[in-house]
Amino acid sequence: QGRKIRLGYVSPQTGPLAGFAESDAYNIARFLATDAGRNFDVIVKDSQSNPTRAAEVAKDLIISDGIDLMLVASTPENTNPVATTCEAEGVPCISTKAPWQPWFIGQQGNPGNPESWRPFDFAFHYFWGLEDVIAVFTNMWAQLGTNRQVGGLFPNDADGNAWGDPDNGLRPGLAAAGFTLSDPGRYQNLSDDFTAQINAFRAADAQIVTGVVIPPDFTTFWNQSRQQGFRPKAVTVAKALLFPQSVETLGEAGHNLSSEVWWSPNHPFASSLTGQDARALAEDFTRETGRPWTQPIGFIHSLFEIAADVMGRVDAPEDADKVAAAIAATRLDTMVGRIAWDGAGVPPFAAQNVCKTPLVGGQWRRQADGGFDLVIVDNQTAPAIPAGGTMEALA
Amino acid sequence: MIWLDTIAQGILLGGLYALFATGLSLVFGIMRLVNLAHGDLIVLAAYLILLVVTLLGLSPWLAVLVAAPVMFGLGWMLQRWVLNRVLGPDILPPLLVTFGLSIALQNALLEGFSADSRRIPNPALEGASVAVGPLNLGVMPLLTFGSAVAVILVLNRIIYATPLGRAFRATSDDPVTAGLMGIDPRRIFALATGLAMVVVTIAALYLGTRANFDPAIGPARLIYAFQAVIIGGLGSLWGTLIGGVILGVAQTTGAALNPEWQILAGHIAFLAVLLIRPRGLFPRAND
Amino acid sequence: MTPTHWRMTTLTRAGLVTGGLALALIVLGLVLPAFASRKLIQDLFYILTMLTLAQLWNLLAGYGGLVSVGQQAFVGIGAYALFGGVILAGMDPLLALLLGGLAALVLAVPMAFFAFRLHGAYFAIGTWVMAEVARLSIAQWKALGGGTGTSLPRDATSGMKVLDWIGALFGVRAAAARDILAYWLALMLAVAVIGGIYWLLRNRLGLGLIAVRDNIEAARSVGVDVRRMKWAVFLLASAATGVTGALIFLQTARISPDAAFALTDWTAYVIFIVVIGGIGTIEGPILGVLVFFALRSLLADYGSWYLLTLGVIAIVVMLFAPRGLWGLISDRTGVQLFPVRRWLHGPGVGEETSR
Amino acid sequence: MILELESVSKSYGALKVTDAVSLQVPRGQALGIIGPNGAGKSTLFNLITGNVLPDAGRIGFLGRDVTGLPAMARVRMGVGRSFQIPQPFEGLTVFENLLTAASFGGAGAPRDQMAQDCAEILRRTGMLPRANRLAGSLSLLDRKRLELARAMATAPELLLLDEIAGGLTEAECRSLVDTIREIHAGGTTIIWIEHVLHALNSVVERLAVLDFGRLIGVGAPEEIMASREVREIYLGIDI
Amino acid sequence: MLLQTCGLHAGYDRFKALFGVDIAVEPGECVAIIGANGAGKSTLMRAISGVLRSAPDMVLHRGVPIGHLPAPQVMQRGIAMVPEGRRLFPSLSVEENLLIGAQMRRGTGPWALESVYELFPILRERRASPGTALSGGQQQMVAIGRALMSNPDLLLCDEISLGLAPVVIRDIYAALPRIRATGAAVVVVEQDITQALTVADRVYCLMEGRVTLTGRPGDLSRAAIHDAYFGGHA
Ligand SMILES: Nc1ncnc2c1ncn2[C@@H]1O[C@H](COP(=O)(O)OP(=O)(O)OP(=O)(O)O)[C@@H](O)[C@H]1O
Ligand SMILES: Nc1ncnc2c1ncn2[C@@H]1O[C@H](COP(=O)(O)OP(=O)(O)OP(=O)(O)O)[C@@H](O)[C@H]1O
Ligand SMILES: [Mg+2]
Ligand SMILES: [Mg+2]
Repeated sequence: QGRKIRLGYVSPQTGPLAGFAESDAYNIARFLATDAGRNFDVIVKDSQSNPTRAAEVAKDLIISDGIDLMLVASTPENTNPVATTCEAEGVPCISTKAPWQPWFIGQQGNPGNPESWRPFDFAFHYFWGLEDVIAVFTNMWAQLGTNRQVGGLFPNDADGNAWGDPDNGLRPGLAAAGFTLSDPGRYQNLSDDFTAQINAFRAADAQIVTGVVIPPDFTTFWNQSRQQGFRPKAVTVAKALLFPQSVETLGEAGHNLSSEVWWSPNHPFASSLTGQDARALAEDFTRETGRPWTQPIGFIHSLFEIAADVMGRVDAPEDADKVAAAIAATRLDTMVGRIAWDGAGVPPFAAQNVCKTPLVGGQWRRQADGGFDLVIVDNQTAPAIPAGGTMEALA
Repeated sequence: MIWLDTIAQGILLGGLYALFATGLSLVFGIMRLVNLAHGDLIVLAAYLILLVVTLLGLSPWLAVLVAAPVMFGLGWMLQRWVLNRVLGPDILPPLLVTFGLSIALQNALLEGFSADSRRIPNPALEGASVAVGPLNLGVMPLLTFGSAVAVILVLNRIIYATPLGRAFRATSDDPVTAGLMGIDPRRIFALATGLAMVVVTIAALYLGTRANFDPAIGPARLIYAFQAVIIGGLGSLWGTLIGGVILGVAQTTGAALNPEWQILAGHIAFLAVLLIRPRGLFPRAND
Repeated sequence: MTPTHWRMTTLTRAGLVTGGLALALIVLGLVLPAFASRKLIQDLFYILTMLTLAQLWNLLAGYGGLVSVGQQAFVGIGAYALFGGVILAGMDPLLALLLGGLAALVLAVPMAFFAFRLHGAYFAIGTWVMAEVARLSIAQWKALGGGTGTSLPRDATSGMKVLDWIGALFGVRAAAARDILAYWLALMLAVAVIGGIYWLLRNRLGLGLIAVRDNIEAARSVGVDVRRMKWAVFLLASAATGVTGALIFLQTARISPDAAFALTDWTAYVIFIVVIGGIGTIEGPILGVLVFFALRSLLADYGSWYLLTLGVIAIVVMLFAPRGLWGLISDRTGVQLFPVRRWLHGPGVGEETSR
Repeated sequence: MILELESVSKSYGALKVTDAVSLQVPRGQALGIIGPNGAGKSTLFNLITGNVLPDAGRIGFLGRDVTGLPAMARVRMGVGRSFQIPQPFEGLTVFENLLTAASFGGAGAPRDQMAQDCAEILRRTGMLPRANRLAGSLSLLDRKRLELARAMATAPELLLLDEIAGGLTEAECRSLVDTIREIHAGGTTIIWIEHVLHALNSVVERLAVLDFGRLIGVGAPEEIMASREVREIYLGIDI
Repeated sequence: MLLQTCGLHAGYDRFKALFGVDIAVEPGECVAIIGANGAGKSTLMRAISGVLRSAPDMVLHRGVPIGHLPAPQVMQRGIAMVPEGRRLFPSLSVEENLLIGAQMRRGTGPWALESVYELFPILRERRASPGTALSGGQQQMVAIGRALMSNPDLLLCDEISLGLAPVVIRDIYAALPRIRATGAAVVVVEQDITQALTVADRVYCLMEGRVTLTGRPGDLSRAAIHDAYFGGHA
C-alpha cells in the first residue's frame, strides 16, 4: 500500500525513569534510516515516568494517531498501563524491559490469586524472568565461599513486590539453590534510612545482599551499611546498578558490586535490520551521543527490529488480529537474541504472551581513571555470551 | 542493642530532617510563607555544589562556601521580586506561586542536568564511622546532626541577639507597625529568604553526599521538612530540631517493626502530635 | 399589614442566556458521540472530570475557605473502592462508582474531624499528610497489588449491558462504547456538580458561605453555624470527589497507589485550574480547565518544557491577575454567567447597583 | 426577666474588662448603657451575644442558662446585635446582608415572606434606596444603618445596639430615634450603648453606667444623669 | 510649614474614609485632631505616616511631596507614629521594643535609651519583660518611647489615652511638654475633647472624613465643637 505503517512508542523520556529512555532518539533515528524503516512512522509519546500519563498517551496514540502497533519499554510502571490500555482497546502491543512476572502478573486483577489470571490477546512481552535472575545470581554467589545467607531489599513497587513475593518471587528459587533469603519487608521508595534492614541482615548473618532497588535508595543503603559496619561479601542488586552513571556516583564503593546483565557490547548478537553486531551498536551510540553504552540500547533497538519483522509479514497492518497473529508467529534473531513467542521456558499461563531473552551476571570493576567497566562474570545460563572474568568478593 | 541502634540512627536521621526544615522554619516563622518549592531549592543547591565541585575541582566543603552566596542572592531576588508580591492573609497565592516555582525548577533542572542521578563525591568520609559504646555511628550522619545544631545555634544568635534578628521578630509580629519603625518588611523578608537559602545550601551538601539526587527528588523531602517545622511549633528552631528527631526516630522504629511502616510511622507521629497539640510542641505565645 | 409589593429575583439576562446555552450544550453533549471522533470524546472526558474536581475544590477553598492539599486522598480512595468492589466483590462497575463516593465520605469524616482543628497553612499541610497516610495504607493492600497496583479485568468492564446497547446505537466497538459511557457519566457528573454547587450558592448555604468568608464574627452573630457549614461542604466535596476519582480510574482501567493518590495530578493541577481561572466563582474553573487543557495539548509533546511553562504561568498569573482570568474579565465587563445575586425590586428600591 | 447577668467577669490578660457585672433586664424594656471609652461596654455586649465567653458568672436569657452557648445559637433564641465597628458582609448587597441574617438567625419564614420582611426593614431604616448596593461600597453612615437593619432581620427579642448614633446629623439622629422607638413599641427589648446622650435619653427607660468594667449605677435616666459620679466620669463631654 | 495635607483622600479597598482633608502643622506645634468614632482620625494618621498611600502631593513634609512614600521612608524623613492600640511587638522585650525604634533612625538627637528611661522611669525597671506583660499605661509609654527613639521632628499620637485610667492618662500627657521641649511638633488624636483642648495649640475636628472645624482652643465655643462633632445644629 501507499501509506506508511504507524508505530506508537511510549517511553519515560522525562522524570525519574528517563535514564531508560536515553537511547530512544538515537535508536529511532537509526531505525527510520534503514530500508525497512522507510515504511514506518514512529510516533513517540512521553509518559513523564507517570503511569496515569502513560495510559493516557497510549490511548491517545490509539485513538487520534490511529497507530497499527504499539511499542513500549522500561519498567512495569511504564509497560503495564500501556499494555493494559492496548489490551482493552484491541491494539497489538510489544513490550520489553521489565521482568515478565511483574508485567504479566502485575496486570492481573488480583495478583494474589493465580486461578484468576488470564492471558492477553494483544499484549506481548519479551524479557527475562525472576527464575533467570535467580539462576544468574545464585550462580554468581556460588563462585564465592559464603554461608549462603541472603538479605533482600524489595521496595513496595511493581518490581519489588514481584521479586519479594514469597511464592512467586526470589525466595523459593533461592531456597532450591541452597540459599536462605531474609526479607525484612517492603519499604517505600526514597526511604532515608535502612538501619532496620541492616540490623535484620546482620541478625541473619547475611553475607550476600540482593534486591531490586532504585539508585538513590541503594546509595543510602550502601553508605549506611559501611558506616554501621555491615560488610557483605557480595552485593548483587538489579536496577540501581544498571547504569554506569549511577555506579560512578558510588566512587570507590562501587567496585565489585554486581548486577544482572541483559545486554552488553560483548553479547554475540547482531541486528536483523542493520547487520551491526552488539559492539558496533554500542560504539556507534557512544560516537553519536558522546555517552557511554547502557543496557537499554540493545533492547530499544530490538523493539524496532521486531516491529519491522512483524509488519513485514502482515498484508493488512490495520487488522489488529492479523498483526497479533504475526507477533505470535515471530521467529527472529535480534540484537538481544532469538525472539519467538513459543512458550519456551515460560509457565503455561504466560506462554502465549511472554518470550524470554538470555540473562547473565556481571560485576562492576573500577578503572584507573575512575570509570567503571561491567565485566561478565557468570554465563552458565547463556554460555554463548562470553564471560570476561570471575566473581570477586567485596573487599 | 538493636533498639538502641535504631533510636540512635533515628536521632541522626532527625538531624538531616531538621537541616531540611530549618530554612523552611525560618521563612514560615517570619512571614507565614508556605514554600512548596523548598525541596526543589535544596536540589538546586545540590546541583550548584556539584557544579562547583566538578568545574572548580574544589572539595564539597569549600564548594558550599561558593554556592551559599549564590543561593543567598537567588533567595533574595526570589523574595523581592516574586514572593513579596503575593504575601498576605490569603495563603493561596503564595501556595500557587511556589508550586509553580517547584515544577518550573524541577523541569529546568531536568533540561539542564538530565534525569541521571548524581551524587556529590565525598570519598574520604562517606563510609567512615566511629564506635560509640556498642554502636557504630557514621561520621557523615554525626556531622549532619552537628551541623543542624550549629546552624540552629547561629540562627538563634542572629534572631535573638542582633538588630537584624530584632527586625525579623518585629516584622513577623506586625509588618505594618514594623514599617512605622522604618523597617521595610519587604527587605527584611528578602534577607530572611536569603538566609534560609544559605541553610538550604548546607542541607543540600548533606543531601547530596548521603544519597543520589535527581531533579525530581525535591518534593519527597518537602513533606518531612514541613512536618518537622509543624511538630516543633512555628518560630521555634529548637522545636524544629526536635520535630526532625521525632520524625527520624518514628521512622526508624517503625521500620524496625516492619519496613512497610517506616514512612507511615513518621506521618502518624506527626498527626498524633497535632492531635494533641494543634500548634506544635513549642508554639510562640502570640499567634 | 405590609402589602406584598417587593419582589426578589436572582436571574439576570446573562444568566438566562447562560441557562439556555448550558441546556443546549448539555443536549449537544449527550448526542455528541454520534458524530464526534473518539479523540474528542476522550479529551472531553478528561476536561469534564478535571472540571468536576476543580469545581469541588473551588467549593471547598473558594467558598468554604478550606484550602485542602489532600484531595488526592478522595480521588484515590474512590478509585480503589471501585477496583475493590469490581475485582474482589464482583460488583457492577456502575454501582461501584457509588461505592467510591461512599468510601470517600467515610474517609472524610475522620479527616475533617482532625483537619478542622487546624487552620490556614496547617490545614493545608495536615490534609496533605493525611492523604499520604491514605496512600501508604492503600499501598499495603496486597489483594489489590500493594504498591504495584492492578488492572481492571477486561471482562469486568466489557460485560456491562449498556455497552452492547451503546455499541449498537452508534455502531462502534466495545472499547469505543466504553469511552462513550464514561464520557456520558463524566458529563452527568459535571452537570450535577456544577448544577448542585450553583443551586447551593443560590440557596441559604450560599449566603452563609459568603458571609463566613467575608466576616466570620459577624456571620456567627446572625446565626450562621460556621462549623456545620464547613462540615457540610467538606463531606459533600469529598464524596463527589470520590465518585469522580472512581470514574477516572474506571476509564483508565489501571490503578496504582502512586497514580491514584498523585498530589500533582489530582490536587496541584486542580488548584492551578481554579486559581488561574478565578477562585470563588463558578466561571473561573470552567475557564481555567480550558486554559489548562489548551496548554496541555499544545505543549505536552515538549516534555519538560510543558511543565516548565505551566509553572511559569502559575507564577505570572498570580503576580499580575491574582483573581484569575475570570476576575480580569468580569472586572472589565461585569458579566456573570452564573448569577447568584439576589436583587430586590419594588417601590422605593434604588436603581443604583454596584458590581 | 428576659436577660439576667450574675456577676459576669471577663479579663484580657491583666486587664479586667468586665468586673462582676450583675444586671437584670425585664422583657420589653429599653436600657441605655453609658460609660467612657474602654469601659467595657462593647465587651459586655460580646458576653451577652456569646461572641466572647465569660471567665466567671452566669448569663440567663428567656429563663435559660445560656452561659456556654455559642453566638449563633443565641441569635436563634432571639439575641440580635449591631457592631460598634460596622461589620457588613462586604461581598453581599445590602439586601442580601439582611437576607442572610433572616434566613440563619430569623424566624424561618418562607422565602418570599422573608424577602418582604427584609425589604420592610430596609424601608424603616431608610436603606431601601441602597438595597442592591454592595455593602463594601457603603459610606460609614450607611454601614451603621445596615448594622441596625441586619440586627433587626434576625427578628430579635432582645436587640443590642452599639453606638449607632455617633456621627449622625441632627435630622438623621431624630429619624433614627423614631425608628428605634418604633421597634421598641413593637415589644422588642432594647439595650443601647451610646455616647450621644440626648438621643439615648429620649428612648430608654433605664440607664446603666459602666466604668472600668464595673457597673457603677443603674436607674432612671434623670437620676443617673444627676449623680455626681457620672458627672465626674463624663466631665469633658458636654451633654 | 512642617507638614501639610492638601485635599487628602484615603480609604480601604472600596471604602473611602477621608474626603479632601486639609491640615497643617507648624514646626514645634501641638495639633489635636478630634472627632467621633469612625470619623477618620486614625485613617488620617495612617495616610500621613505612609501606612496608607495617596497621591504624592496630597501630603507634604517640609514642602516635599511624600504621599506616595511607604511608611519606612516616611519614618526616615522624621515622622514617627504612636499607633492606635499601641501595637507593641509581643516577641520583643521592652528594651528591644525601644531599640527597634532607633534601628533605622537618621542622624542623632535628644532621644536615646537613657533619655526615654528618664522620661518614663518605670520602663527601666521593666526593661527585660515582654512588652505585652505590661499594664496598658506602661505599654503606652513604651509605644511613645519607641516612636521617640527615632528622634522625629513630628510625632503622631493616635488615641494615647484609649482604655487608660484618668490618673494614667495624666501621667502620659505629662510627658508631652517634655517631648515638645526638644522641638518636635506633635499631633494628638483624642476623643476626649477637654483633654484635647488643654494640650493643643490648634484643633481640627473631623466628621465623616471631612474637616468640619478648626481653630485655637480659646476661640472655639462648646456649641461649635458639638456641631462639628456630631453634625447638625443644636
Ligand atoms: N480581644 C481583646 N483583647 C484584648 N483586649 C481587649 C479585647 N477586646 C477589648 N479589649 C480591651 O478591653 C477594654 C474594653 O473594651 P470595650 O470595647 O468593651 O470598651 P467600650 O466600653 O466599648 O469602649 P468604646 O466606647 O471605645 O467602644 C479596652 O481597653 C480594650 O482595649
Ligand atoms: N482596615 C480597614 N478596612 C476597612 N475599613 C476600615 C479599616 N480601618 C478603618 N476602617 C473604617 O474607616 C472609617 C474610619 O476609621 P478610623 O479608624 O479612621 O476612625 P477613627 O476616627 O480613628 O475612629 P476611632 O475613634 O474609633 O478610632 C471607619 O468607618 C472604619 O470602619
Ligand atoms: Mg465599644
Ligand atoms: Mg482611631
